[in-house]
Amino acid sequence: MKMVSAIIKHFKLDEVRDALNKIGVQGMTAIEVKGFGRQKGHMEVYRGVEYEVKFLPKVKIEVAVPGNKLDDVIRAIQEKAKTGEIGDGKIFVYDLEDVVRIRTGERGEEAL
Amino acid sequence: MKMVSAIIKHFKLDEVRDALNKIGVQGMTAIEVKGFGRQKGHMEVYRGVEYEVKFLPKVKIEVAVPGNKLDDVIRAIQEKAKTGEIGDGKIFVYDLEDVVRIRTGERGEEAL
Amino acid sequence: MKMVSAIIKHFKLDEVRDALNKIGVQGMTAIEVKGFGRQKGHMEVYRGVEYEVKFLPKVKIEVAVPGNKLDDVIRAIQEKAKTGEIGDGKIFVYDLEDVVRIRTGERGEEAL
Amino acid sequence: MKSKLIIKLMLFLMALAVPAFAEEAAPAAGPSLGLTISNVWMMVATFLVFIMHLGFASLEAGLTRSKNTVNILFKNTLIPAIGLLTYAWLGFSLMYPGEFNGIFGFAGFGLPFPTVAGALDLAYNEGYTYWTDFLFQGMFAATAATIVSGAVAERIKLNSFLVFSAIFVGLVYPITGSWKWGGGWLDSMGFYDFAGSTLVHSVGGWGALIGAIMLGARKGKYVNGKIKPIPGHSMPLATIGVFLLWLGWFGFNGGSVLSADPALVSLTLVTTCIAAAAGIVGAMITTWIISKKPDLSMVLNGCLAGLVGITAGADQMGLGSSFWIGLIAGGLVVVSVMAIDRLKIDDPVGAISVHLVCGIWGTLAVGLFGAMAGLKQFGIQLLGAGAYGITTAVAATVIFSVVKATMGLRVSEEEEVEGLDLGEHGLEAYPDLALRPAAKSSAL
Amino acid sequence: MKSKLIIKLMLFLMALAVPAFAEEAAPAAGPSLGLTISNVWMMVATFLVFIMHLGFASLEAGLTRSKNTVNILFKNTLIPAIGLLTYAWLGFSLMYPGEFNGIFGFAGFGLPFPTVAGALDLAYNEGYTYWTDFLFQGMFAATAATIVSGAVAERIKLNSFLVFSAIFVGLVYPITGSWKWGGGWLDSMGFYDFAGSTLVHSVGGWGALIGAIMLGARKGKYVNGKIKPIPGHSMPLATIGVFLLWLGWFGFNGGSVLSADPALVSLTLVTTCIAAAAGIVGAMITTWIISKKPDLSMVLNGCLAGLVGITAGADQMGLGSSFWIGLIAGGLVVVSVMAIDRLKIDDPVGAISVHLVCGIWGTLAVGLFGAMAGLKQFGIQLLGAGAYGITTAVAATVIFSVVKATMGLRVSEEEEVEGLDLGEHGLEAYPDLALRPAAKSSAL
Amino acid sequence: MKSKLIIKLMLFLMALAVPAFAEEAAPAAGPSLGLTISNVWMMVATFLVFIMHLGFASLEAGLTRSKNTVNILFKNTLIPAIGLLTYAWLGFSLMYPGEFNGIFGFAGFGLPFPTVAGALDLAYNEGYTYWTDFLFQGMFAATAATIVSGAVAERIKLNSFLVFSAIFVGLVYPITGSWKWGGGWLDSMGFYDFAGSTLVHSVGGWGALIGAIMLGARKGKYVNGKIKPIPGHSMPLATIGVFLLWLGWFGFNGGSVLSADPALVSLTLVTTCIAAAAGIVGAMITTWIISKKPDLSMVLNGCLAGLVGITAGADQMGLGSSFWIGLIAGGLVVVSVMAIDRLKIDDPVGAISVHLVCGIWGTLAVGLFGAMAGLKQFGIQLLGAGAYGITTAVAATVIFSVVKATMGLRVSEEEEVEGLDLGEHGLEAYPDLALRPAAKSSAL
Ligand SMILES: Nc1ncnc2c1ncn2[C@@H]1O[C@H](COP(=O)(O)OP(=O)(O)O)[C@@H](O)[C@H]1O
Ligand SMILES: Nc1ncnc2c1ncn2[C@@H]1O[C@H](COP(=O)(O)OP(=O)(O)O)[C@@H](O)[C@H]1O
Ligand SMILES: Nc1ncnc2c1ncn2[C@@H]1O[C@H](COP(=O)(O)OP(=O)(O)O)[C@@H](O)[C@H]1O
Repeated sequence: MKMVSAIIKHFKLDEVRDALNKIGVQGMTAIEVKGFGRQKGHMEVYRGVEYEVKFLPKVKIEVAVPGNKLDDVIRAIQEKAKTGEIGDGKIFVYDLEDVVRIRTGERGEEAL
Repeated sequence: MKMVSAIIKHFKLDEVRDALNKIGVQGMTAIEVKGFGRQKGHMEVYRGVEYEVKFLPKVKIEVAVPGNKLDDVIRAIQEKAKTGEIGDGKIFVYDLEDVVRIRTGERGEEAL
Repeated sequence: MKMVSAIIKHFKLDEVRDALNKIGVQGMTAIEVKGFGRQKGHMEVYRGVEYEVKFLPKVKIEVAVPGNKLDDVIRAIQEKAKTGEIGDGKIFVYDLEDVVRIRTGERGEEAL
Repeated sequence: MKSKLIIKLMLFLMALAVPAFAEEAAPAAGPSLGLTISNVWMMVATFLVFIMHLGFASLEAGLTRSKNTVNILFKNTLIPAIGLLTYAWLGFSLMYPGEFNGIFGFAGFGLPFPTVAGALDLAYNEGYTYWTDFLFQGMFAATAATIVSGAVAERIKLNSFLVFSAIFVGLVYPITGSWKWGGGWLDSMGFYDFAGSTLVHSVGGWGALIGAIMLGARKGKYVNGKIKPIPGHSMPLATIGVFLLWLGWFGFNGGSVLSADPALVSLTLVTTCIAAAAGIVGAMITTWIISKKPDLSMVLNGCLAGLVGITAGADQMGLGSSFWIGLIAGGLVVVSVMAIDRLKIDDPVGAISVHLVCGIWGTLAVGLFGAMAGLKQFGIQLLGAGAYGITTAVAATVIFSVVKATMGLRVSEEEEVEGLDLGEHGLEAYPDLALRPAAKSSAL
Repeated sequence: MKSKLIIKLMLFLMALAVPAFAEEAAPAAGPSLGLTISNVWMMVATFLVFIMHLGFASLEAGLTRSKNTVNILFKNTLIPAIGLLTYAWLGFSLMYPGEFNGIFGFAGFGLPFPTVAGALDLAYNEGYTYWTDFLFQGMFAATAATIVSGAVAERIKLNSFLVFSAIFVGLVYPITGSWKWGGGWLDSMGFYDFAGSTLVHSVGGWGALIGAIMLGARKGKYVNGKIKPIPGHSMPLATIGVFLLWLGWFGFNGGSVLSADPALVSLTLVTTCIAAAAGIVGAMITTWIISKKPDLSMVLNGCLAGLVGITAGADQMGLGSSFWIGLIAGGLVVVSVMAIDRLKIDDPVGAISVHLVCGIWGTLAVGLFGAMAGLKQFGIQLLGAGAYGITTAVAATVIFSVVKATMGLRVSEEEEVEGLDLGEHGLEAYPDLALRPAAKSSAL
Repeated sequence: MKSKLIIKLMLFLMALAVPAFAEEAAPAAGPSLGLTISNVWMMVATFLVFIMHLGFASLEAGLTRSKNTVNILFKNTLIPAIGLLTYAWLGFSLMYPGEFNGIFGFAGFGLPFPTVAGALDLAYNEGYTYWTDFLFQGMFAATAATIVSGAVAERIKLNSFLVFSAIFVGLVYPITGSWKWGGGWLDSMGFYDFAGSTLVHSVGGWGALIGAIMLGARKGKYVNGKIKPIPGHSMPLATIGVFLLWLGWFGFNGGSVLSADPALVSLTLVTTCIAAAAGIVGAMITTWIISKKPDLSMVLNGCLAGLVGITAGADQMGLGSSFWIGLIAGGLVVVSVMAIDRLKIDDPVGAISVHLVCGIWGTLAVGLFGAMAGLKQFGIQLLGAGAYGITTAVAATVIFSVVKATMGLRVSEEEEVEGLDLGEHGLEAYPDLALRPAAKSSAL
């Protein structure tokens, strides 16, 4: 099993979720994060002093998937989250050793 | 070493933390997340229009543990976080290559 | 590639980011978390009743790095985030199987 | 009609009547200038009492969790609406029935206002018109229900609370109120309650106490015999609430003079402010000693405690007496909040301590301080406080029991955990702002 | 000069004039007591209308997203400033030109105030001084622009809005206002609008409607033909806003009596409050039936709906009529909000429903309820509402079109997504508080 | 007693006295109608000044970080309490000692109020009763301390601040105040300060300046010679604060007429509002030019700047003068905030710029604009401003130094980082709402 963790723009979350649903992903977890990267932060002014807010709000989604679905999932996210502009985000893939469904105690792919 | 990451319901956090403490886990990190899964979201109404809020508030805990404690930790979380109803959450297990305690520079299991 | 995930104190974030920038790290993601560990929480009093708030606010940064930069990154974080007092935090290292840049579809170290 | 005051007013109104008589000689006689001035003052006082409803709404919302905020705001918006409507239809005629047996009287449904030649009778009352009278009293009435609202917050069913409030404001408050302000039996006995330490605050406070007991504590408040604090979600909101309440009290007490009599009104304002200030200081000292850290929520309660404490005798006190009444009220409220908590009666905003405990304190203080002090008066005050206590407690118990038996009182456990905002209203108070786990568990 | 009232006032002012004459015999004649009292009352009314601007700011900010809050607060701080300044320079002289042709008149730039022997002419108007008059009317004027602000929120360019507002308050509001309150053609015809259901609220409402249509909906509001709710970010702020507006209405309606006449002012306050209360109840019932869950935002709108509804005839109604006018307004606003949404006109705060729909309702209600009811009056009311509607709609269309052509109306899509706070002001409303993804996407 | 005004008042009061004399013929003479009206007005003014304390609390809390909000609310709740109590016990008798040497006088502890036959002497002052006088002045007094609070926010120890405030309000403000309003030496010289640009605002502002300098900047404000902005945590709270302050200013300036004189009071209200509006516009233009983005926090300061600027001469100005005084104040405050920041004096809310800089500006403006303009007057105004400046600065330095030496002034670095709310109070302002890292570091 793999854990796919993607940093995306907020307003893409709906589309990404729907696309993942369509290819059979039934669950995911979203986290509010701040991203720093090639995309410039925005300038703010407060009482005559300008400053750059370097970290930009992004949303991170974590989706655990069976190994055979990995490519579909990556493709779905990449397609739907893409705007073509700097700051679209990244997808990270980790190996997932085990999964447990708390409610039932099921383990492994069963638990997804 | 393993990293155990669990999505649980908020009101279970106290119990889970205490149970982990009892089996010798001395640290953990909690993160506010939103979960989407089999559990239905709730309907809200605003100015006559109904809509479903699909992501539900959950808390994610991350606990780094030595390999030999893994099973105890999983069992403790699973037992304490369980209510038996849909949405209890999941436990994910990753391999942890290294750990550093920032204060001292200790590495590996020493650092936990 | 490795994913370095570090729990640090908020007021150290600026310094850590600058240090990482200097050694060529161009991106990172920051997440607001609550930490529980050896560091004591603070006591609060509300309407005559005292209670301990056990989880303390921390910030977690996630930095994906090519394997050859791992040691530099760990060293930079450890040096800059250190105050020498309990609660300075920890650095966790995971193996990262793949990375995709959403904007371009680039993969692997290219995508960092 | 707050009849003890009438003697004092006589002198003032007689003086005002002079130009009024003069005008009657004028071709088309209009209202006297004296009436016009006093009426302006009473209208201002009405506005100030009105804004207390926003004060209560803010305070209650501030001292409870964000997951129940919409529900609290909803209740506090409905209360003045229901209060005014029932008071217009029923309450005013019950509270001021005119000549009656001293226990129960009723002047008829709706507002049977006095007219002369088709227009409002302006000689009705030299201090203000009938409309002003109604509106001022109507704004008062609704406060009694609002007091209950705070104590039963975060767990009572919305519709059950609204039904309780309607009955409480429509029947209990005006009938008991008639005993004193309507010129009833307690008034005849010499019981004194200038602006309502008992008639408004204790009455509301008893409702709050009975409600809090019958509902039981909020889930998670008392766990394994230990008290777990549940901090309110917005201290700025709570502070705004208290300042607005203090502002409102200028009208609550100042308007209770029922005329613009300069000396009497301005004295009342001064005693009111001194007591509020002393209440703040009293609570600060007490909480600083007990908790070592000065607790803002307690100091806010202390301000209100001083205000409630001075209310029964605001026109009878000198500066020194006002100071001591307020200071003691400020200390009392802190001790009372802690004691009630230890009794496992869960009162999220301290309504019982502020309105009931300090309401009784203020009522008794009339027998201890100021112009009316004396053992006999103290006895009468005690009797009055007791009579209101027993009656209101019984009435509240009956209403809450009937409501419980028919509609149920408490929301489901699931709804309570999830928050009444989603459960009752399907709406969040702050949809944009991330909530801390703290809002859901006490662990973080 | 709200001339219909003048007859009623005559009697009152004549009575007040008696001591005034007496004083003229005194060595150094000062203002009459009657003037002094009425002037105090009118100043109090002015303060209350002033605080409505905070009410509007709070309500509008509360019912929109936190990413646009700074922008909304900015607009609402500028509006009273611009409103007062343009009204002083231009508007007051346009609205009250004295003798004129009934359609357009102008008394000159600045404030050409009447003087006698170098000092303000206190015989100018027995009810209040020229300064008080200007300030009271000036506070009114700015509210018309504020109403528009709510409907165009979250997408209009800041400077475009400010330019629109200045023209709307400086020209459109006073010129149309002169037709009735300035003694113009609609006044001569017998059109009645006591405190501005039409002159203020409908006029603002028409501006709101045109603005909302010309701008189009907020991004994400209507997606694939489906309505996606965009909840406001702070219900406490919205509730504070509505309570302050109700408070302000005491001055809005009570001050429109233009004197401290005790019976008339106090009756007006009572009808105003009964309508507000009934509006709350009407909206609660309607929303509870339609949505099954009682919607706080609708109930808040219901309160304002009742207030707007009673405004045209607040001095003409009895209690029963006020109740029905308010209750119907409360129901109407809920239905209207939902209907306008289904028409894909995006009005974040419900300004069109509250001010335009209920403004028309209130204007017509004068022909249906109360002392003036009758078919002929109803016809005149309809005519007046229509005349204001056509004129204001055309004027607003022209101004918005010119502004659109020259400066542009709407912020860039990127700025809208990012929020106007960063785009227009480079400042966040709550820099410390974490925002939910919800603030950015509707998904979470 | 703001004695310059007395001549103007004479005429008014003489007129009012006519019915008063008439009444004395009546069997039981009560207060005159003139007194009754003016007293109602002065009480309303008192309420308005009272609500300024909520305005200050909201503004200060809004412009600082959420981790210090409880502390700020606590201070601002305590200040009116301490202010009123010390003013009752000490300050009022120091400020209005009656006949005295012009520099220092004392009428005795407590409130030695004038009585006739056991009751309050209503002939004491034709404009209002002694109680009203005390309460109005007492509300004023506390504002001086509040001004300091803003500048020293986020780092001063709670108890040190409370001790400073008590001494500042109890001694410094009333003694210096007696020089002008008590009829002291500056009054004799012809110095003019209608409602306190100098006596209240500059005095508070000097305290603010000294406090900010002695405490040093907040950690993280000036890093390696660079200014790092620390945005306030809630713009809605700040905006509410400013609107409430404007509202309060109706009483601050309008009440300073010390009677209900219709022409004088209403003129004062108009000049006040025009200056506030012009201040908003002035600040908007200045900040839009300098920063390219219009800064809400500056515009809010601009409103207050206009108000502070007009305060010294609110009764002396025409509309044009008010406009220019306000507009310049609005520009001045923006430039001043930026300059003071560059001097590395850390004033989180801009108190020094608003109250000190614009207080001086307003005081001098009396010599430049309006009825009193002239070189000689300008010189006297300069002298007065200087005399107050030197005295207050020295006094504040002494008090702060003694407090520093004995109790310490500044919280520990750890407490400052963690926030004073946890450090001093063990309580958070928003326990439910997640805080951004931004609240803790400036990085995010
Ligand atoms: N090395 C990295 N480690 C972790 N997160 C990263 C890294 N680089 C970028 N990110 C995340 O991805 C987001 C987008 O990256 P950015 O460089 O701005 O644009 P792009 O991905 O289009 O090149 C950043 O805001 C950050 O959250
Ligand atoms: N595939 C997944 N990847 C990541 N998180 C998941 C996944 N499936 C579920 N979750 C998380 O677990 C939570 C509970 O899942 P859900 O399907 O609602 O109930 P249950 O675990 O009882 O079957 C979700 O809210 C989500 O946060
Ligand atoms: N076993 C663990 N798993 C996950 N996070 C941990 C663990 N132990 C500590 N942490 C995180 O590191 C932070 C600092 O740990 P703490 O024990 O307080 O101090 P130190 O690292 O200096 O020994 C904690 O607040 C928590 O967020």
